[in-house]
Amino acid sequence: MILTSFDPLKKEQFQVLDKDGKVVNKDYEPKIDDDTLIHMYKTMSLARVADIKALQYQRQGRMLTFAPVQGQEAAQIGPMAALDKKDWLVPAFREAAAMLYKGVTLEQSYLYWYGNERGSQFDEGVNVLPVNVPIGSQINHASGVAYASKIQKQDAVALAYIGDGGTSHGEFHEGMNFAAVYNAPLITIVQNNQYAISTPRAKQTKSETIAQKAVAYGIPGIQVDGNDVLAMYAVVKEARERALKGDGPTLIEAFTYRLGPHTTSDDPTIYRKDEEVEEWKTKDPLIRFRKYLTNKKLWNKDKEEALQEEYKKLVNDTFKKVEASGLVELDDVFKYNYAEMPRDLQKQKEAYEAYLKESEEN
Amino acid sequence: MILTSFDPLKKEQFQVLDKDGKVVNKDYEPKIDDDTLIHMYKTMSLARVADIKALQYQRQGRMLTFAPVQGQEAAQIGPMAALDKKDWLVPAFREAAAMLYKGVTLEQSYLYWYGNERGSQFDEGVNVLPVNVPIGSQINHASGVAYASKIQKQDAVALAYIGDGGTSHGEFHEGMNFAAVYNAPLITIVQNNQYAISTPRAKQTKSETIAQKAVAYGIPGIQVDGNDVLAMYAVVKEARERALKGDGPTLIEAFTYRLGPHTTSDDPTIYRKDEEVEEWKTKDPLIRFRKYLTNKKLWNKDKEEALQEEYKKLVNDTFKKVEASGLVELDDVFKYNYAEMPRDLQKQKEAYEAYLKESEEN
Amino acid sequence: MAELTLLQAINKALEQQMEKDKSVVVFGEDAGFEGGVFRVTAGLQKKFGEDRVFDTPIAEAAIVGNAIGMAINGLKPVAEIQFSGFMFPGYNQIVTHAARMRNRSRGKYGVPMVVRMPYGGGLRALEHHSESLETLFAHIPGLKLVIPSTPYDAKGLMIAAIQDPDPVIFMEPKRIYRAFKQEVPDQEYKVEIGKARVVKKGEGMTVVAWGAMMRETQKALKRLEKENIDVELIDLRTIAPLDYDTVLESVKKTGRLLVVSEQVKSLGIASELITRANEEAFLYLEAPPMRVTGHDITVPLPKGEHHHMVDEKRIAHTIKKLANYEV
Amino acid sequence: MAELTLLQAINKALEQQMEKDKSVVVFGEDAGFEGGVFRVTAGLQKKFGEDRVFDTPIAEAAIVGNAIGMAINGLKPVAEIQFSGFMFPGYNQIVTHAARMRNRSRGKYGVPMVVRMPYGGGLRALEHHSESLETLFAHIPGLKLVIPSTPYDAKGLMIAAIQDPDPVIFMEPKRIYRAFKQEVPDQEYKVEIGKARVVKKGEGMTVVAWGAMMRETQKALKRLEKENIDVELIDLRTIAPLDYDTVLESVKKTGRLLVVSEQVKSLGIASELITRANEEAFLYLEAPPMRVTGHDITVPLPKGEHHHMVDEKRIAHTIKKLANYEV
Ligand SMILES: Cc1ncc(C[n+]2csc(CCOP(=O)(O)OP(=O)(O)O)c2C)c(N)n1
Ligand SMILES: Cc1ncc(C[n+]2csc(CCOP(=O)(O)OP(=O)(O)O)c2C)c(N)n1
Ligand SMILES: [Mg+2]
Ligand SMILES: [Mg+2]
Repeated sequence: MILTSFDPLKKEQFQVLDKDGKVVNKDYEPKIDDDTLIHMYKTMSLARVADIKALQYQRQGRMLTFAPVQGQEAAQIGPMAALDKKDWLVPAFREAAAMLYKGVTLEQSYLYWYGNERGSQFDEGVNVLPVNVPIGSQINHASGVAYASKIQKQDAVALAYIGDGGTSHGEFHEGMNFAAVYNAPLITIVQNNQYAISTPRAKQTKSETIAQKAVAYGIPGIQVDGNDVLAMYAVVKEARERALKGDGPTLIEAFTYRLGPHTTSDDPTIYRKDEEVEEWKTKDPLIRFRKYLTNKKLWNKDKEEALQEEYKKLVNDTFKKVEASGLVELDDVFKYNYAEMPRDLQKQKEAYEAYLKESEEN
Repeated sequence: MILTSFDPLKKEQFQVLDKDGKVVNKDYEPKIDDDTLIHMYKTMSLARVADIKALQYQRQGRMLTFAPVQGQEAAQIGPMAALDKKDWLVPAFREAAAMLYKGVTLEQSYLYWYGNERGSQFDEGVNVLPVNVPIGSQINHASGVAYASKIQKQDAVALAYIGDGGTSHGEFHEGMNFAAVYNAPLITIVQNNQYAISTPRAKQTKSETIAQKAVAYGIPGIQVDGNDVLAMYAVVKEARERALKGDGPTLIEAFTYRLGPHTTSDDPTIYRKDEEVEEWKTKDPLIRFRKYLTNKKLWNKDKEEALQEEYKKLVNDTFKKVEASGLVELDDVFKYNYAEMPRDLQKQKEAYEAYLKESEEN
Repeated sequence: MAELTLLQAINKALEQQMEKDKSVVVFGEDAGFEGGVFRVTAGLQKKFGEDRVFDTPIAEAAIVGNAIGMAINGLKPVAEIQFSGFMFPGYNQIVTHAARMRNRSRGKYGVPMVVRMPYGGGLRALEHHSESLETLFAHIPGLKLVIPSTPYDAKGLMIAAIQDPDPVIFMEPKRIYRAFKQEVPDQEYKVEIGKARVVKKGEGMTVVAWGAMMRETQKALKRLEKENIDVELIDLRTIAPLDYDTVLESVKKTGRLLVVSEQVKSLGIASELITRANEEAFLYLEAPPMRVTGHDITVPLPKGEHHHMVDEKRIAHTIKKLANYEV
Repeated sequence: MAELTLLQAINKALEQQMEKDKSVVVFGEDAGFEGGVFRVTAGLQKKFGEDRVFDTPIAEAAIVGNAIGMAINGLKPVAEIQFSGFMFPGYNQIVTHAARMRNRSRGKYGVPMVVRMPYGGGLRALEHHSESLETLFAHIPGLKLVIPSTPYDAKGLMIAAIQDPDPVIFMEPKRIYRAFKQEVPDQEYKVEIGKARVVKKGEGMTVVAWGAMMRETQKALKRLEKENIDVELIDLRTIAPLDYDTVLESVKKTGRLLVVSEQVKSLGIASELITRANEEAFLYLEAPPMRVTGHDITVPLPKGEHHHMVDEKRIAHTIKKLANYEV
């Protein structure tokens, strides 16, 4: 049992791969088939390329504000690989990588950040909730989804993400406590990327780890090396089993780092030092995982080059498509406020259309 | 140090007096002068009489809904006696005893529950906030009061009360976390009286103790026998010193029991057994403290009888005065919404007065 | 048919829907074991078990937020907020999520949930127990808001609310929870959300009310029986989406509009109704539309509440004033 | 005098008041070290230290609730909510405490605090970053709400807000944070809370706007320059308590009222203004009062926002319509 072996109150952190991709904790190395390992790596890579490209587009004025994932790919892909298709992902707003793995298309993802609600109209059977902007509130949704899953015997869990900053929010507390009381099959991953915008982790809470906050809810809490995709996979696998057995939620602190800016409107040089970023670059989750796969002979330089080429093209093509989608139609902004449009809203729409027509004619 | 000697994670509870009034923990018996001891006991007794009487008045249809304190007097008087006059009391809604000790008059207290805001217009220099109905929110006020005290170097703490149920609220979490980050001189006492209206403690949270929730904020947490007025005194004394030294907040769980109904609209027989109540009656904080004082030769039967007579009369006279106060004047409900009445509100008031005059004439 | 109070009618509606539809779940602070502080959900836990009827921790954001999650994953939650004045900690969930999830996901995720809350004054209650917060819901696109004034409507609206694909705020005028009984059909029936009811036809003036104010207004009309004022009385029943058609048609006929509401004065439902009367019936108005409301003050504690409460006397007074208005 | 943007004017007001009055403290998410995501509080921490200017955890109830506690205990907090759409978790504190503490304690405890929040659309921002939530504050007795539309007013109103004995919500139209500069006096001065400003005298029609809509309205008037419509333009500046006298006096003179607002349609400030015009100037009205507002929909994400945003074209269109209205 991983969850009982690493006590956050003793500042223990769970790791499988060190930063050179060496297995340091053989006992806990998860058994993952090769295809899945490669799929995990590829999705991490795609997320990374999409991220870097989006930043370029944004700097060119072609993309709106978005929240980069860079550096946190392992904390997102490990857990997703440990889930079943019918499990739910309940993201905060920095989980583009996790969403990709769970079936949100790159086009949808880009479309969302491009400013179009269609980007959250996920495909049938993709159990992912839309990007959640109001911090903390998604924990309650996840708890509710999990509870519903439990009493309807769906044999599925809900996995929610939140940031280190988000744990200060009352909704985090209420959601975790609620889920714990009713043993809802919830897994909450705190991506502790050391900052909430400019606010460092130490100004967010006085607790030495985020994981120890689990004590308040009478549930297991564990700190994991969030840049270690195998550790993240293994711990979620175990938390999922617990949850499905009816033992309730688990709190997982993924100790990681946001390599990029908070969003594209943010200038991180104001509040953090280059050396700090450089230091964390050496712990890059992609490099580490690539080394592991290379050691396993599942990956090599040629494959890497080909993959990079393929993804650059894919990302470019996708973004062009998104760009070509243009503006949102008038119908769309009225139609989805209710299942059926109320008569007064219908009249508002007609009045506005009449105005548009009239003002066009003049 | 009491705070470091009783670990809630090991289910340790701090006690000085056992239920027979015997000192079981000599090391921690606080040194309190005789006058203060007697004043503490008297205030507990007054609170008890006022409570029982108010219940009678309410059953006679003369008093409105109120929240009885019975059984929780020690958890309120011990802490108050450990405070300084300039320290702040930030109550929830079941702290009539604590408020009495801190200088709110019985008349004010009754007037409040009688339905008149004047009951919260405390005297100059009485550092007590009004009864707080929205659960949890007072913790943030207390944190703010404490922070203000700290940066203005007032050398005072804020002591907030909350119920076991209240700890589930997001505002509890946010307030505790905020105060901890900034080492605000805050003491939070959770009166764990085992129920939130009909909801038992076990349905409120899965954590084994409330005290352990302190771990989430990186602050000390301790469970105390809440029916032991000396233990409550001692622990608050120590928490206060910590706070004034700049070490930040403390979370104290007072393990106690509400002997009466939640409020006078509540019927506790629906959700709890007589035996349970009877069992807790043997732990009555007043009896225990009286035995202690009697052992110390500070109290005896005659004094007790005289006191009961005196308080019954005092309470009766006070309530009669409150009853005679009648309705609130029209001026009062308009005048205090702003420091200066806005012109439109002034006009609303005048219009209403004109209507009253007119309708009287007809 | 049985004679039921408004409170019992809601209880019956819940019981019936829970029986019929396994996905209906009921929860809130003290709503499970003891059946709520007003006993609206009494008996349900015993009948349907603890999975479907349960007590929650004191955490309104969790109550609403969990309901949203449940609704997204196949349940039809009916969540109780103990008093409307305690909905504020859950308001974030109501506004930023319940109201928006369908639009946000372009139809992928609806939130078919009901949030029940007793509201309104007149019960000599503690602070925060007497407010009328309609505006805070009706102002938010994506929400529905219904308020019954009779046992019959209470049952029919609750059934409609539970079956509605969108989030419905169900405000219960607790002052009339047990004030009177009415014959209520035993079987399932719905009162359409979004339809006002013309309680009494008339030609001289349109009077609009809802919730507990319906009763006060009816008492006022009784008082005025001999005054020969031909009032058309409308019970809104749904506050959002509001049935402007019924109201404005009436105003066009009568030329006079009075709105009775126990909200504070400014920015109440009355102000939107009066504005609509202006926008769409200006040329029909024979007098300025009027309103009887509370004042723009904090609802006073019981010993001062009468200064704020709208009562039949004040309503009657204003009806007369409006009837006598001449340009 | 210096040429300042609206944003800089607020920054200057804060700096000046902090210098003058040691009890003024400033805090919010990222408001300390980096000076806020918009940099409104930039430079203050360096100048006044970490005790008086600081970052908070992400917890809006704590931000507002702590401000209330501080205000009660001798400080004058100026708290920042990062975007108005994130005020909801703090709304409980604003409504149930800030607005009521003075009344609750019959004058013993005032809450002299300011809650700042950038608001409004037009910046192509993420969800919840573009709402106009005036109603949610103006509907609550006990609160004040101010919204500047110029750098001059921004500084004067902020100083007045900080010195006000009651809680003031200070909504900042972020769309015009840096849109233009204006000469702003270096010394301390106040713009009275509760006073609207007649920006331009006129006889033909009263147009009321505030915040970022002032600029759109002025552009619309520019467009209509040759049309010979004699508009009296009023900038509300304070939304609560609202200066009805100035507006209604104008309406009595012009007989026509147009309210421009980027709120959703129903239950906006416009609806209360129109209702008041009815109640108090009915016989002066030569046309139905009109409003230009958003629709009753969730504010769309950037690629659809233009459908909802009020722009100069739509304002101009409605001004013409109102001018041409004949009974
Ligand atoms: C309720 C709420 N308050 C404020 C914000 C503004 N905001 C957006 S992201 C952010 C910081 C989040 O930090 P963290 O939770 O650590 O997540 P990270 O950005 O590091 O992934 C803030 C304050 C928000 N979105 N919601
Ligand atoms: C935010 C909020 N939600 C609900 C209520 C209604 N309510 C009043 S007291 C109470 C139970 C409180 O339980 P606890 O915190 O244990 O305190 P106790 O009554 O036991 O002293 C509830 C739910 C409230 N006052 N505030
Ligand atoms: Mg972070
Ligand atoms: Mg309790």
